[in-house]
Amino acid sequence: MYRDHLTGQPTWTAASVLLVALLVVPALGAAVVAVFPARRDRQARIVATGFAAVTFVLSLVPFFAGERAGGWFAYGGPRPTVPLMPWVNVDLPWVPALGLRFHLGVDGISYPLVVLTGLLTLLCCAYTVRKVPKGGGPGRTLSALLLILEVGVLGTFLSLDLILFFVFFEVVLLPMYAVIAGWGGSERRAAARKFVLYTLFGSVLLLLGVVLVVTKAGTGDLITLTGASGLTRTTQCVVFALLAVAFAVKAPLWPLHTWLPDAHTEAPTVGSVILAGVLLKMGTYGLIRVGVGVAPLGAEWAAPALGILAAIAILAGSLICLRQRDLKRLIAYSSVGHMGFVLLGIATLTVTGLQAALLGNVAHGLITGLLFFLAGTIKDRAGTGSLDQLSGLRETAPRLAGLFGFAAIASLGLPGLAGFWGEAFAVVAAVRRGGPLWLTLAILAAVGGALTAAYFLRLLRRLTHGPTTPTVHSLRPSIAAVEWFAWTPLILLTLAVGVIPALVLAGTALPLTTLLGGHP
Amino acid sequence: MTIADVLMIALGAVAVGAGALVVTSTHLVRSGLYLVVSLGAIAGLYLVLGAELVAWVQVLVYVGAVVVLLLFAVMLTRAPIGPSTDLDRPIGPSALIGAGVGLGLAALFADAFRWIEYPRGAPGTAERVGAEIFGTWVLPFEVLSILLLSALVGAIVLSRPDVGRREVKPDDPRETTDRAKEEDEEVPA
Amino acid sequence: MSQPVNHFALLPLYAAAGTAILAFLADLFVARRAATVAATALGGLATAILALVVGPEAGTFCTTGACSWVPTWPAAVTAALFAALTVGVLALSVPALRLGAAPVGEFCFLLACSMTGGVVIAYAGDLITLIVGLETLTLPLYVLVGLRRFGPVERAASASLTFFLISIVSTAVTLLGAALNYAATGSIHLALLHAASGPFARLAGVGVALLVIGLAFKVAAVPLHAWAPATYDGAPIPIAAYLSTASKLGGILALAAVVSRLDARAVTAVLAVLTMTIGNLVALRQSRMIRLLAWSSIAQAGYILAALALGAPGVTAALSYAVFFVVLEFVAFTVVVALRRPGADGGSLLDYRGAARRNPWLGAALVLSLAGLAGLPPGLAGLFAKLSVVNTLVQQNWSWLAAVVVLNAVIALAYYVRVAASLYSLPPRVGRSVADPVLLDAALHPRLPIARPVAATLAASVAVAVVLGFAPQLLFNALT
Amino acid sequence: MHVTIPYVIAAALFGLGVYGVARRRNAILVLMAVELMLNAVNLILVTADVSLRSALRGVPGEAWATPNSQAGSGGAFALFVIVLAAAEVGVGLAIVLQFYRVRRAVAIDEVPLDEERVSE
Repeated sequence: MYRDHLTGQPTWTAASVLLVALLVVPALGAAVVAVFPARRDRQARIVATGFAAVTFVLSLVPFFAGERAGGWFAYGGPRPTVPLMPWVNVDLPWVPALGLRFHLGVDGISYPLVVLTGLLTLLCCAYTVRKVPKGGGPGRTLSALLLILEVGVLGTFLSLDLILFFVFFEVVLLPMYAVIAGWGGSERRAAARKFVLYTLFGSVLLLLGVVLVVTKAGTGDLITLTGASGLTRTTQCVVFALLAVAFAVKAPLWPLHTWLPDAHTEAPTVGSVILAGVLLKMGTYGLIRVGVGVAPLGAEWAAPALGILAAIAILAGSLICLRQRDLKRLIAYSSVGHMGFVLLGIATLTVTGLQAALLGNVAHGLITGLLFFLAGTIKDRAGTGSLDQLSGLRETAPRLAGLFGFAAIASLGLPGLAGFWGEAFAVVAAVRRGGPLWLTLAILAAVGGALTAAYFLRLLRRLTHGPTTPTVHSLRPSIAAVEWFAWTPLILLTLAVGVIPALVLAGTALPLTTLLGGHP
Repeated sequence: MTIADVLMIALGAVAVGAGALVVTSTHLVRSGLYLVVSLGAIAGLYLVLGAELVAWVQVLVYVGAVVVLLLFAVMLTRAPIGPSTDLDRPIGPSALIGAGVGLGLAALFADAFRWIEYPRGAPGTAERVGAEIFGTWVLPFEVLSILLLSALVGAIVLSRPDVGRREVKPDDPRETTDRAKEEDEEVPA
Repeated sequence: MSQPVNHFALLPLYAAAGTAILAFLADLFVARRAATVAATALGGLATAILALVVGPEAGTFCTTGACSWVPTWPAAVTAALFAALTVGVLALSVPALRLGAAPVGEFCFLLACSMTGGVVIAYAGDLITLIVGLETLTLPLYVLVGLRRFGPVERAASASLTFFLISIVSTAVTLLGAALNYAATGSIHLALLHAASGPFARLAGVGVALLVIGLAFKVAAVPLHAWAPATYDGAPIPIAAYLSTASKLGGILALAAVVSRLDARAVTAVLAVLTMTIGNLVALRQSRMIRLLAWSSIAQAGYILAALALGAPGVTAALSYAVFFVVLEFVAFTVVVALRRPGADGGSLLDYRGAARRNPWLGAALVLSLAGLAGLPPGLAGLFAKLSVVNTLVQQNWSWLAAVVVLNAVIALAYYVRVAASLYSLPPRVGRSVADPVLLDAALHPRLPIARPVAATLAASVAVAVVLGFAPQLLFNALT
Repeated sequence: MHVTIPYVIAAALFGLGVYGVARRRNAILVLMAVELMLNAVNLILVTADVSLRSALRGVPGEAWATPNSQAGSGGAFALFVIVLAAAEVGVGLAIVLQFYRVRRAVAIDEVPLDEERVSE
């Protein structure tokens, strides 16, 4: 495959068809669902779920079908001649005038995120078959939008061309706006507008950075650019600054996070799940793949600042959470803290740190996805998200309370569950990096971790224990089949990743080494 | 100072003086007449500069047609014969802008051409200009015919509201939809 | 001086001028509305096809070293676009013409004359032809803007007068610029334009700046924009569509012809920054649909000017942006025509509340075009347009201007999103909830039938926008 | 002859035209001022023919490079401008008259430019 890339001759193997199909199937699904007549709304949502399921299955395939074996051993050669090597690769010219190639590929870094996206979209589509948020638009439109979001997110994770990356990065903007503004809560308009303006601000900086790289390096190909590229140090610093701010808005990193709580609070349940589960990952993934990969010198230059901001984010997120009175808002702010850990891992610029970041990414996607599903259910049934009116859940809905407790404990980072590894290794990586600065950051992050435990326990105490309020008393305790269907995979995966983190980390060490320019 | 220079200064003084009256006069009709004087003086300048054909066209088209059209406009809009009070805006920055543009341009020309004696070129007779137009500028000349035709048609259609008018004047929106149905050329969205 | 004329290269011009005559004759002899419109539309289509068939050719009407008629690919593509826009505007006008809003024959004739001017601009090789072409493009529009038999006649008349007065002043400024440049360098043919030397450099510089400023009136660049919103809003919607697409394209082509040969970077860059920033900021607080589109198109002209500020290297990006913009803007205007009663004006933004719920396809088309104008998917055409401008600016080391462009894109999104969202918003609650607001809304806003020509135009323009979105290389190839 | 003289006259006329356009409120008077501007342009074009032609022969002391000089086209250009002006005045008259018919006035201050006034 790599030779094909060098000669520029596109070859159509089954694997490259697979990559294109990963994007075409959900896009087709969205188109099909959009033309369904209004009275067949429910069938349309089932069809959407079918398309999402096919996409999910397709997203699993690269692990088995790709030419991974070659990729595993190809990294042995001397640096920096051996570039990043995707398992599956497709490379076609699209707009030569802009230097845009349709270049997709999967490797160890993107594979877990691709699968996570496929899974969460499937779960959300399935959830939407039964539950369409009230007061919004038709359910089939929501399903179609979820599929379009999937196209954008998968495209972002798959692109190996900088400009293509940017294009897909932009694709998610308006559909997510529509999901929040169309099916959200009472303040949805303002929240959606805030989301879209912040994110667009981020993406225009991304645009500048991308164009700058393509202009200076003469190519947008991420394989060529990764590691030691021909960019000067100054260019790398400028590029990294632009890209880091762009991704920090999306991730989001303190102090650019203010759009997130509003968006999460107002978004419908599936919107929150997708937003937290996959959209935020685009920021951190971009920072690893594009930021660190393309401008390693710039990353080194900015690493201390990034680390300090990450530590502040962890502490700020936790402290704000301690004072939150709204369930969804609390989970949203906890995301800020968790993403802080991820960014801290990235900021260390070590393989361990980046692995921690990847793991944290996936774990956060699973756990926070689950938390938002549960919080959405509770909010829907109780009619309020205020913690003051929600207490004593254990009395009326023990199973719901139990699940929520499980998710909260996973989120606070109990060893043995998915949340633990990412955060622990981020701290470890910071300690290993050495020096007073990184040690301080590690300690601050550890304190932040403790605060995380504190606010989640406080949340559990108020929510599940305590006297039953009238709101909770009238709450319907049973859990529908579709809800079980949506939640079970997340619960199982939280356990599985917690026990065997290698599920995510297998095959990441070598590409990450390449990204870091060969310094482990 | 040659005779040509003296002539040009004299004609220029007339042109600029009359031009100043055009933009300051409080009589609409008088403004039009001053315009005739100014344009005529400019035609004289063309003659001195050796552009005979342009001078005659200036007299025929500008003085003969354009100014007459303008005076027609004055009459058709029932302008008062005497002085009017509402012709001007408050002076504001307009004098400043006008003076700035004029002086700036003059300085620019003076800077570029200095006080240098240029020979009088071959006169721009009808023959020479004709050769120029039909040798080099045929294309815009032909496009100009389209332009003039559209100006003609446009002027007619604007000033004759009855051209192509249909009997029914559908102000009523219901009527419009009825008519649409009647014609049966609609497709539902 | 006599020389053979390459009539084959002139076919687009003959077709365009022939269309005007054909419209006139059809009205005279057949005197049926449908026949006149069909003849004009066919003529327009023939012009477009001929422009593309002829393609690049040897120039004609040449003197030493330069030609007045220069058929190149960019010229052919833009000429075809002028013709296509004319046909589109004609189709959009059909419902109003059916009601007798304007005399059909004269309307078609004037539109075809304007198209001829556009074609001439596209191929023009000298300043005289360029200015005459520009005037031929604009002059019929003074009339068409004011040609209104019912509806807000008063507003149409004042729109026409405003447009006329400002336009002739701008023509005078353009001509002064050309004259100063001629006095300093002695060149009129575009191919012979060159920078002046010695004592005449300053004179020529002022001349070029005045040329650019005069032409900037035509593209409604700030601070020379005041006429545009009032004129667009007063004109019938199809004519407003023509003004903001074809007329603007004419101005851009003329500007491109000048700035690619003469150095006008400073003045163009200043105009660009002012235009996009002020255009976007004022657009934020517009409450009428057509005015909003007008201000947004002012801002869009700023992005094009930004590319033109680079001089020759930016021309391809500017032209491709212009083509993308024109297509998307035309889609927006087409949807507005489809949503309004024939002959009505654009109305306020409130009139569009919930329109997409009643009319999902129209809503989707408008969202596509607004997203494209904002430079976001699904309007991929707009995304690539912005990308090409930013790309060119960064390549030429004008990153600061690229940054201004992209930051403006953020401001612009705010109002595009506002309009798009209001299309999908639920009807407002009227008093106490006695009635179902959705039913009440449906009763208050009956679904208007869409005339077939309008529907066809919409389908065609959306198809073009989508194709350009997925295969922008077609356009980039055609313009280089 | 000294070409500076007609050039300066043209500059003065253009300045007067600009003043008139800015100051006058009556549409017809604005048109007249524009005519002054156009005539200034014509005067420049015709004068440029003289200065360019002699420059070609290298008469003035300063050697200035006009490799592509199209001396002689200025007069033709001026004729085009005259015809353009005539066409514009023709249409302009019709527009002013239409405006007058509708509003019984020719004062352009009353042309509403603000959105507020329109939407009333």
